[in-house]
Amino acid sequence: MNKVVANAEEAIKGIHDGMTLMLGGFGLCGIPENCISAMVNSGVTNLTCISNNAGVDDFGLGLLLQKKQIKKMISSYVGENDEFERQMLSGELEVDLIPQGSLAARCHAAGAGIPAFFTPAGYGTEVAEGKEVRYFNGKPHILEHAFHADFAIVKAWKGDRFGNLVFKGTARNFNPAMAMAGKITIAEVEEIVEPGELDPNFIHTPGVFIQRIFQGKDYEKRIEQRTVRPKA
Amino acid sequence: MNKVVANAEEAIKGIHDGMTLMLGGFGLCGIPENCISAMVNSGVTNLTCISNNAGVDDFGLGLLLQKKQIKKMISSYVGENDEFERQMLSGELEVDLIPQGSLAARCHAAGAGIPAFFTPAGYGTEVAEGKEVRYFNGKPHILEHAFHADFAIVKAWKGDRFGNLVFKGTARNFNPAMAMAGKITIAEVEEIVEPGELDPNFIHTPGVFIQRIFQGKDYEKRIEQRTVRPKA
Amino acid sequence: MLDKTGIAKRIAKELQDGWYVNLGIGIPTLVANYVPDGLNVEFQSENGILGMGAFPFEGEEDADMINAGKQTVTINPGGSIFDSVTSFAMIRGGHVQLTVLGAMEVSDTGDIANWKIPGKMVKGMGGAMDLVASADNIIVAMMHTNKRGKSKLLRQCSLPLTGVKCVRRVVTNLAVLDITPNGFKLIERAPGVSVEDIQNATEGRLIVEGDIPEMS
Amino acid sequence: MLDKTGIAKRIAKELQDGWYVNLGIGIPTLVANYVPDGLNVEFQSENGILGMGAFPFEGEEDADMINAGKQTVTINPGGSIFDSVTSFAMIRGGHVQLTVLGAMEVSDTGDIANWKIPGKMVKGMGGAMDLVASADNIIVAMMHTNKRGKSKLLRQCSLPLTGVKCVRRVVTNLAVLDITPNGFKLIERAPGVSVEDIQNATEGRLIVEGDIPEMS
Repeated sequence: MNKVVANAEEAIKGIHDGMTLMLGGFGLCGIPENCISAMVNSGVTNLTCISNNAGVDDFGLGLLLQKKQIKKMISSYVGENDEFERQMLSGELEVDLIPQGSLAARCHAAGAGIPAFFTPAGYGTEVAEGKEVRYFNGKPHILEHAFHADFAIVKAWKGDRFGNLVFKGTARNFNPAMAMAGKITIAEVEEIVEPGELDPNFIHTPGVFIQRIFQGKDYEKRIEQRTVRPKA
Repeated sequence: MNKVVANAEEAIKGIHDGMTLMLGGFGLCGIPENCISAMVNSGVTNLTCISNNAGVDDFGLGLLLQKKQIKKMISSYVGENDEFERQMLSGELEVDLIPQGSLAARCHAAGAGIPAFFTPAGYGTEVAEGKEVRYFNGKPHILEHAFHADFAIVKAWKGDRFGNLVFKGTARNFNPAMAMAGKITIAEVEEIVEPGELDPNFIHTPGVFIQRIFQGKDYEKRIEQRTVRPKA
Repeated sequence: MLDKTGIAKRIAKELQDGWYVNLGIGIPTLVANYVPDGLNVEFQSENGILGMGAFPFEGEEDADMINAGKQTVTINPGGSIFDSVTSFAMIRGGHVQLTVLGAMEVSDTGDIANWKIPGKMVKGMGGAMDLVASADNIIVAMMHTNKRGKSKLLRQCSLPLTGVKCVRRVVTNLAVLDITPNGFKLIERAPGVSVEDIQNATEGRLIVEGDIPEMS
Repeated sequence: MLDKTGIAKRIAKELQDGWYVNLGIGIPTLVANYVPDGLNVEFQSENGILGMGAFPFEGEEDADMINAGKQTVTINPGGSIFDSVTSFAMIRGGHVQLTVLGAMEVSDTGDIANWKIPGKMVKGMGGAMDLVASADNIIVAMMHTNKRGKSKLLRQCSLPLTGVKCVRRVVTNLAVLDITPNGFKLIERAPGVSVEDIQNATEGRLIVEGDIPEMS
């Protein structure tokens, strides 16, 4: 099992115009910075991106939005991005807003072979429009379907050449669920280690879900809200 | 947060005749030995037990079967137990057999607030009788409902007094999913450690799912099929 | 009348020992600062933390350790980190005992709107729809009126809903009110606020029964 | 004619580099012993292992480290351990490229029965129903006839089904056969076995086109 590719350019091979992508991350935390840069350079366009957020104006998915490479965003929260708002209000960009828990569960469901499930989230709101409603224990639920993606792109802390991944802190977020859901899943990691170095009992994402892995470089890891307290 | 109770007798308080229990484990691996013994002693009866297997004649859930404390088993595989077979064929014991993946997913769904989901497993078989069938991408699926339990009883390797759990090897199996699904979840562990000793990044079951925890004793950990190769 | 801190302090009195609590962005976040002494309460952040702690010391902030408001945070001993699927399993599965969140509007039947102003603002619902649809114990923390002085406690919400019949209690700068089958039931007045002040600021049905105590 | 080892060796030739493979109990388990040199194949055990390794050395067996057959096993470097939910997510989600399992009966439309003999034996389906309903590549490893000499390759299964229209290929002591819309298509004969032998032992529709090679 050797899934290692040289770099982000190699990793994104086969991502074509019009494809559907999943991208891990919450805000700017745990996003695949290297692959996003490589896609900005590749010029691939008309993308549908499933990602919890849309980056900020000049970082994360905002970089692809700036270049108008994204046709449609499927997200739960898209504040913090003026260019995004401009494109959305002008109609240049399609946007599907999805409750965050449903977004996570719909990605996971795709990876887990569950085509649809009932959830209470969104009942009685715009989100429920056109969706089947059913009561369980007297409580209304709506039927949500799995999301599928041509490529899923995730960012992990460490990985081995079998594709086993370990995430650090809250950079985990959507990455494990999306890793399961790509027809092809690309993992970029801060450090590639030898098989066996990661304790098999504490692997967050088993390698079976990963098709390509590479060691990224120059991670900026920008912080959106730097909140601190003074040292005592 | 202090969820520690003194022992198995304390932990099982409130488990009454006729209740539905989930019990973690795969075969005899990762089963809550201490709680099972305590229930044998308590004499609680008419139980519905959701557990992947039913133990062997003289260990695991087999101990409760011997004493006829179980009214109904919900399992995926029940070989390896003559007393079980006898009670089942004589009609003393009700048995619901569930595909293993559906069993795991139905426990998890209960804990995750998902009342029902579609799965391909069991379509066209006895398992699908009376269940809704729906096609997704041209493939038939059946609707399966979440399993709920009055108590879930799991066995972990280490835990802290907040209820955070870490499992060892394949003793993990059904334990994390069932831990999420009990109205009250009891965890028995081989070792209780101080909060903070378990790396927060590598906790298998967050404490939020656990209501009671205790350090078990005298684990037998019986092996069903001891397979070895000679030392070179 | 309460300021934002006062609202947070009042909500903190609702906390009970052993609870897991999810705090939304804004006023709700402040609640964490006023946990009564001796109570063990764990804060959940839906991006994947239980046992969220204080902000990090200057220079110790970690880009890989943020809360749902994208602020750098720490984790307390006994805390845990998990992925988004597990986080919302906790929420949807009813394992979180209290959710506190802000709102633009609340109706007297417990509907809430807080994610969208058509044609003006669409930031998205984030985790709010999952939270309000799942938990039994939803407290809204907000100002009683908006910047133009209009009531935010309405007969019916005018904005797109986040959830229906889900709010249990509302704590504002003027009052504490519970949602009942017949509307907002006034429970407490903020210091120096009269029942008439509250009536004037409440567009939805208001139930005033007996003497309404002032918050202590 | 092949013995059980021979069946396993033949199935091992189906393996491809980079595949994840789930092997059922019995003959399928033996396949792991005959992985062709130079191929990287990882074995999944549905109780929660990827990268299942050899049996442990005597004295090193660990009760917390078993496979789906409850045998003590080891894990290879690069392997991983996970819970039952994740294990069946892998299986149901189509992440496992090959499943090999035993059967009591297979029909010529690809139905399989292997979990129950009404009134006689009910051990349960374990993970078999999830496996056969999910994977595209299901190979059945079994004897061509049962102990009483009756064909196990049938027009229709008589026993309760494990899955419908799911088997892709059957490897028996007599032959390799693929399921096609028109029945079992004979692909290879076991050494020393004639087409007539296979015809006599096959109750379901058998398609014989051209010369049928003997296994090499």
